[in-house]
Amino acid sequence: MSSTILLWTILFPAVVAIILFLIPGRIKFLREIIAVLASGALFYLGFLLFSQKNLSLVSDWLGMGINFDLRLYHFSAFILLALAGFLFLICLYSAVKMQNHPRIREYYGYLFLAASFSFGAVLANNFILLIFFWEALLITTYALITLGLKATSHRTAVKSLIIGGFCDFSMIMGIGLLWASTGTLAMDKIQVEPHGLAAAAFILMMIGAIGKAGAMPFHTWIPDAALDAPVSFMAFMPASFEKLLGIYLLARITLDFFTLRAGSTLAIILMIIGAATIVLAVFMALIQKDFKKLLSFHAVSQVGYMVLGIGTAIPIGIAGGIFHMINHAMYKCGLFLSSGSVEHRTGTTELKKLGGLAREMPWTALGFSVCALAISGVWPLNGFVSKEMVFHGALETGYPIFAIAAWVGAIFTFASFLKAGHSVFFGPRSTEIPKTKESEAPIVLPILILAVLCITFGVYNKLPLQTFIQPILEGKVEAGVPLDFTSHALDLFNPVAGVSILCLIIALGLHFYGWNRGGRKAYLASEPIHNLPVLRQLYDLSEARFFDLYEQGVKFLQWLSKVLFRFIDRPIDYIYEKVVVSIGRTFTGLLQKAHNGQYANYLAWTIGGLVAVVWIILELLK
Amino acid sequence: MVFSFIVIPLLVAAFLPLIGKISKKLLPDVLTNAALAFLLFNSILLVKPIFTNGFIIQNLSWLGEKVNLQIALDGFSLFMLFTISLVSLCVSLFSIDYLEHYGHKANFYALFLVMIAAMNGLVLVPDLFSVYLFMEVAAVASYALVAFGLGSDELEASYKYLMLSVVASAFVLLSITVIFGLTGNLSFQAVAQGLQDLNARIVLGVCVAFFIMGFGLKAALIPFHAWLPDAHPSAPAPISAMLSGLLIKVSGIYALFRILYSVIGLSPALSRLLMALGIISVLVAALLALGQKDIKRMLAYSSISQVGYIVLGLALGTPLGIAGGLFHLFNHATAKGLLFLNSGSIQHITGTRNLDELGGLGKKVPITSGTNLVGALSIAGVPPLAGFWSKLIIIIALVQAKAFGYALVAILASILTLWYYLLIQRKAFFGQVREKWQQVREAPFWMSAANIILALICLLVGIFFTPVYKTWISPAAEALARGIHQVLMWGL
Amino acid sequence: MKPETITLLVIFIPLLGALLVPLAGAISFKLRSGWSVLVGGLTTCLSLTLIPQAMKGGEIIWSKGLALGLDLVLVIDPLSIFMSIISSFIGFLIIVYSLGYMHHEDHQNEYYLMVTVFIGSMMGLVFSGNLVFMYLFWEMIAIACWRLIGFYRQKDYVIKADKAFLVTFGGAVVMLLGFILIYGQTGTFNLVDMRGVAISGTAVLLILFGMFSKSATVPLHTWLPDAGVAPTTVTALLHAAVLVKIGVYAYARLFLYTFNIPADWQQGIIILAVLSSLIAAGAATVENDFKRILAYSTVSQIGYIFLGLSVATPTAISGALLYILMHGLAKAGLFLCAGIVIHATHKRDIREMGGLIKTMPITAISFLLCAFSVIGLPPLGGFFSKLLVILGTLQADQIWVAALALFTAVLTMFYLLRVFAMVFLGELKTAAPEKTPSMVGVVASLAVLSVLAGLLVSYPMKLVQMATTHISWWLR
Amino acid sequence: MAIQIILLCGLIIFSVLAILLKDLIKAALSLAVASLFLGIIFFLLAAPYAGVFEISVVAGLITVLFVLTIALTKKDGEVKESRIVHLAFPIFFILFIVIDGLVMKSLLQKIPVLPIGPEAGTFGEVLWKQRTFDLVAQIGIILAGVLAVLALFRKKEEDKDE
Repeated sequence: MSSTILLWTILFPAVVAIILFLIPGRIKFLREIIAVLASGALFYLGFLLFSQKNLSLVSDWLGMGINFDLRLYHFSAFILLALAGFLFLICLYSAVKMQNHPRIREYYGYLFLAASFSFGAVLANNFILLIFFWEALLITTYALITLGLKATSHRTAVKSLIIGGFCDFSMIMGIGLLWASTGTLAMDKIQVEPHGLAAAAFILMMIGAIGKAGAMPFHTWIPDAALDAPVSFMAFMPASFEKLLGIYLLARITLDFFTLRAGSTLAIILMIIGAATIVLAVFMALIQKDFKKLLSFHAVSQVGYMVLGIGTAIPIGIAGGIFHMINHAMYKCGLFLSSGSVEHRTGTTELKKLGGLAREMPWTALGFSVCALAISGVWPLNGFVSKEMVFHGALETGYPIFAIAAWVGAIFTFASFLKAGHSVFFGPRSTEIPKTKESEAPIVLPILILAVLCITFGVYNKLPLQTFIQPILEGKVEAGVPLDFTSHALDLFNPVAGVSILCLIIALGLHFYGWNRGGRKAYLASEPIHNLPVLRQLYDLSEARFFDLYEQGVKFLQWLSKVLFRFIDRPIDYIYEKVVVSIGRTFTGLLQKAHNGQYANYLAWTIGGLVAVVWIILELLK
Repeated sequence: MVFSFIVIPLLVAAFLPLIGKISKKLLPDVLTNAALAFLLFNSILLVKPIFTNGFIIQNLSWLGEKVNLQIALDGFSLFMLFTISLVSLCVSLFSIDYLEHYGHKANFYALFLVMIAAMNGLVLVPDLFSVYLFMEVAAVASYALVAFGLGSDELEASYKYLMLSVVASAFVLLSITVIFGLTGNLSFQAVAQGLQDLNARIVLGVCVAFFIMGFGLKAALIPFHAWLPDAHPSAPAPISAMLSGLLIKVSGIYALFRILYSVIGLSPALSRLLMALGIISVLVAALLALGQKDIKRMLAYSSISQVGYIVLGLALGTPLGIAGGLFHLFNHATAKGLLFLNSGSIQHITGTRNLDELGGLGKKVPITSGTNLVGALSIAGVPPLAGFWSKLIIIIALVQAKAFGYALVAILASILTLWYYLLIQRKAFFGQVREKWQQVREAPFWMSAANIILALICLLVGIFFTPVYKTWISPAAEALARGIHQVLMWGL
Repeated sequence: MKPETITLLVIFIPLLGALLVPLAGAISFKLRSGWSVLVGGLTTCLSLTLIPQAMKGGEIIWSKGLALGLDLVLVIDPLSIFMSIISSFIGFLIIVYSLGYMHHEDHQNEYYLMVTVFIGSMMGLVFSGNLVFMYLFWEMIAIACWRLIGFYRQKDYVIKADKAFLVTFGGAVVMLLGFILIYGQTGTFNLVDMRGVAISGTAVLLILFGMFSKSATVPLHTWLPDAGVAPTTVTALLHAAVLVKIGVYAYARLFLYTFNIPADWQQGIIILAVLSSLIAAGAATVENDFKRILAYSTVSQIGYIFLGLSVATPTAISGALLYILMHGLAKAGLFLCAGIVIHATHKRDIREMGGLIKTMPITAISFLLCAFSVIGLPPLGGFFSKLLVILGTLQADQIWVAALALFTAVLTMFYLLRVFAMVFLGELKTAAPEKTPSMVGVVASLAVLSVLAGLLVSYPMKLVQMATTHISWWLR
Repeated sequence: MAIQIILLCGLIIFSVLAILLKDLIKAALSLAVASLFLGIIFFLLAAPYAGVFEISVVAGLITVLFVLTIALTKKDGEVKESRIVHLAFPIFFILFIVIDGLVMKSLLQKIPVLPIGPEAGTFGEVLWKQRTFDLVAQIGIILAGVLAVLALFRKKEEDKDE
């Protein structure tokens, strides 16, 4: 297969995007058909490329070592395949869900553009090319969020753009430092020890990666977007594409570009970020009253596991992190899609209004349940496997605190999904919504496919672990370390798994306690925790966006701008407007006063001048 | 041929009052302009002989007997003659329409021609006392011309002018007398020769000081400038143009530097003193101009400032400095002539010269506005107009002579210059038309024509500065740079 | 035709053609418009024909001796060709846009006269290889700008015009003094003869006054926001495309291409550039006047260009040169969008606008794309320029400077999106339809060009690379 | 000697008056007197040429003209008819002619000015043989003076015409 196929992998979705953009809004079905077919073709292409393994394409681009350099190898092929798969599912789903959206033309256009950029980012083998595609995704993200058509959509879109921009600019800085220190931009040629400037480069690039993945503190636009953006966007971007890309890059950073040692400062920083993300986000998720928002906080929380796993820098942890990435993409995508399905039929996602939909929407409920259990890490689903690997990895680093944090996360994850599932699909049928029925097949089908995948990846974890994950780590870890993680993947009988299961039981207990306390209303199940003394205040502050770095950052920017404007720019202008003019006026005024029209005065000057001239000349002659 | 520069205007002037009885307007207009056009033509014809010979000496014989009527023409004088003829022709063209409401054109033209004859004479004579005499002739004519409007302001200004001018003349005369006493001669060549052999530095120094004061007053160098801001604005616009454009240069700068360079010889000490005077004038007058409300007063102060530049260049004494000073003299003559004529147009159009009352004329009187812009930018030294090149040359010369401080002040003053010219532009032309001036119409034909000619000169000299420089400036500068050798080789 | 002939034509067609504009205007309205467009178009086409010469990489020196060594020297090399293409092209687009925008204004003769003089002088400046002629064209541009800024003749407008003229003229004459200092040192004004000459810090400082005042860099920048009173076409020409690039171009031509400047000064310029960028971005965040925001944004972006040139690594230089192109396209687009909005709503305060995306979608989208380009988001052109500048800065070990520059980029994002949100989104406050096809067409084509310039960046990049290698060759 | 001192004192006093007086007419008159003294001093100091010039041009003609014009004109430019003017004009005019005539006569007849030079002779000789050119200038001055009179008095004539 010619290596130009790589170029076409990127160009094809872009061309499709343009075609879809050009199809007039009035023509029905054509757009959906093209989209589904094209994404199907891409999915097929993904398989094709995955079977190819190694391809590379280099051509001149900007000069100075900035080449148009694409490289397909195992890892990128895997991510590419996953991306194409999710694109296909989203297209399928959107065919019905977004059918009547007023800006449907743009929607598909942006979708495929985003796909194109993502493929580019995955295939890039030159940092500049990478950042080109990487940052370009910001625009599609921005545009897709505005398609939510809510009053606050644009605000959220700007938020995502600025946060993303900040992260990407950090990454540019990191790349720049890396380039300055190594002298090359080819991604497969760089491998440095993270010391000194390189450590700074590591952190900066890491910010770029985890920022894309949505780890704390760069997550705050995601919960907002959950309400303001189309739900299919949530399934598409924060749930799947961005996680895949962000963790892909994080893995590349820690495995390829830098040699991250287990237990080193940088690794610990990464783990702290992971652990903090898990715990803080899950606490936020727990108390949410909106289905989509709850899911969005989980989308943040789960990133913590991936970051934590990769941060352990221990093969099993890394593998767990990467595996968790793909697992998370599947079940979170499924969860968002099922929330979309509920929204599609009922028009709302508020937990309070929903209830007992399982009978009317059985397939959605089924899909949701499987995915929810997977995310909670219930045996034998995929979430269980990857989380166990992360726990193992975290424990092996010798800092059990991180494992504990991860377990705390597991407790509340399950608790919140119990709450969500209980409120939406089970329990008594809500009276606030009219009778409804199951969504159309194109909506349900993707959910079910994802649910099935969750089960498959859990039960037959050998398949993903051996075909996808293991080759990534080959050659990247010290010799002799076992790379077969399947042995204890579904092992229930070890202390780690025991603790995990204990966590699930605690979660169950918490839920039912809260449910009872809340007058048997499932959506109030989290209230006991919400109302705990200190937590309550923290929750309130966080509702007021006190902890939102973006809000604080914006305030800082506004403050800084005012300072710059009032204390630097205006004073400079004052010099031109007032100081210069008034100095001129003063001198002129003084001189003008001297010219009072008196002849005697004038004559005096003349004579005085003469005397001075004579005196000077005589002085000079001496 | 050279003699015609003095005789023709004098003759015409003598007969004009009589002719004025016959024809009040047409004949005086035609005669004056024809005479001046002839002079201009004449001066252009003289370029070639000067180029080949370097100088021309002419003695007039009368009835076969050689009378002691001698004139000397070199590059410097020719340059001045050309400038005088050019600007005065434009001024007289302008006067055709402008003088309509003053009346008595014949008288006006007669005085005007006397003044020109005197200036031409001053430029041509190789004799100290004759210089003084012609200076006085020009001055007398100018006193009357300043007061030509007969308003009380005009008379007061003219009186002040006269009173200060007389002081200057007295000192010039005194100095000439002393030099005569020292050398026993008055012709440039003999005096130059005589002074070389003489060791009387102190006395000579005082003489030079008197010259500086006397001619400096004529040239309106600060602190001898006070008469100018009253006199120049009071005169009718064409006369303001003549005074600012030519008279201060001829009877001030030409006389001073001709004597200093060609007769006495410029010592470094003197050069420093004059440069200091020049730079003070540049700066102080620029600041003064900034505060003026009356267009012509502002222009008058601007003249002082620009004379400062000219003196700065000439006093520097390097060939480049002299060239720059002379070039600026020419450019200032044309541009300031233009601006004063232009102020006349404004007064003709609106009846006022007060900047605060004017506004937005640009749309109504495009020619006046456009030509004013050209003149202003030229004086301010904005390329590609002529004034830019001369200022550039002066500043280059200053930097080459390591006079960085002077260069810096000269540069900064040119910002001030632009500032006050922009004030004129803004308040008079470049803005919204005031209700009051909705009905105004463009100045009459000849006024506009004179403006356009001068504006074109400013522009074209800027664009084709090389030929102008080579034809006019460079021979003049060489003549001055040769110092006293220039007059010694005349062989009178 | 030989490149020399083309260059002379490129300079003199607009300069002499300008003189015919008022005459054409006296005959008929249409003739004048046609003539202006013809002159602009011809200039652009001719400068485009110089591309092969640029790709050859060498340089051609053409000179004509004049008095006092003030020779007219033309340097035809990739850098000058690059600049001339950008300037003439954007100038041309702006003439076309003006056909609609200026349709009902008074003084159109003067307007087109000044615009063509502007373009011609710009061409002259770009190609001149003599300091004095550089200054000459520099000031001719200042005159044109002055008339154009005060075009509407309101009292305060004219005051602003005067301010702009005075500040730039003041800076320029001080720069002239610097030139003359160099002349005192070398005895020539001819840049070709002065290559590699080390000049003193004083001369650098004096020359910087000129560059900074023309390119509106802190602390000589405040005239630029004030100049926003001009017709929008003019501000586009002034702020975006051409005028403010003059100082930058002069920097490249003088300090990179010709002279050796002391290292301390270079460091000083770097810091000033990045601070200028930051301060202006701050001011842009605070302002509420549509055009003032954009003007401050220009000041901020110019800071990047100066940064790129002053760190003087090949990456940074090519980034800066690319920046000239990308910023020219995008900022012209932004200003012209602002023009359409202001023309339609008769308001300038963004707080009084809103929801205009509903009535003028093409303008809104064009604005957004151009804004993205200015922010530096791929795949738009602005991304590459900003990226290369910052990477180049890092290569020169200016880590904190680069960090500050990136921080400014975040601020840029913030204020441009704020403008977009306040003008085009939210509640519709003043319904106003989009304007004439020529205006919207130009805006849209600038937006599309910004996108294309990003996607096909390798083509302009080749030219930039030629220029950079040319410059870098002299550096060594 | 005493005469000279008196003259010098007079010169200074009147000069100062000319400078200090705010009334222009009085100032001009003082100037005329001062110039007169100066001319006489020149004359006594054997510098008759300068003396003539001073008296004829500065003290005489021009000052008188100015006194008259100033006197004729009020601030608003209207013509002011007063007795003093009628008296002053003839007086000053006659005075001027007398003094000028006397001085010229004595100069032309007996004073050997410009003693240095090959052909020392009477003033007339010098004037005609050596300094011919100055004659042209003198003609010019007289012409200028006459024309100035014509110009500055035209307003009066106009008023009479009306």
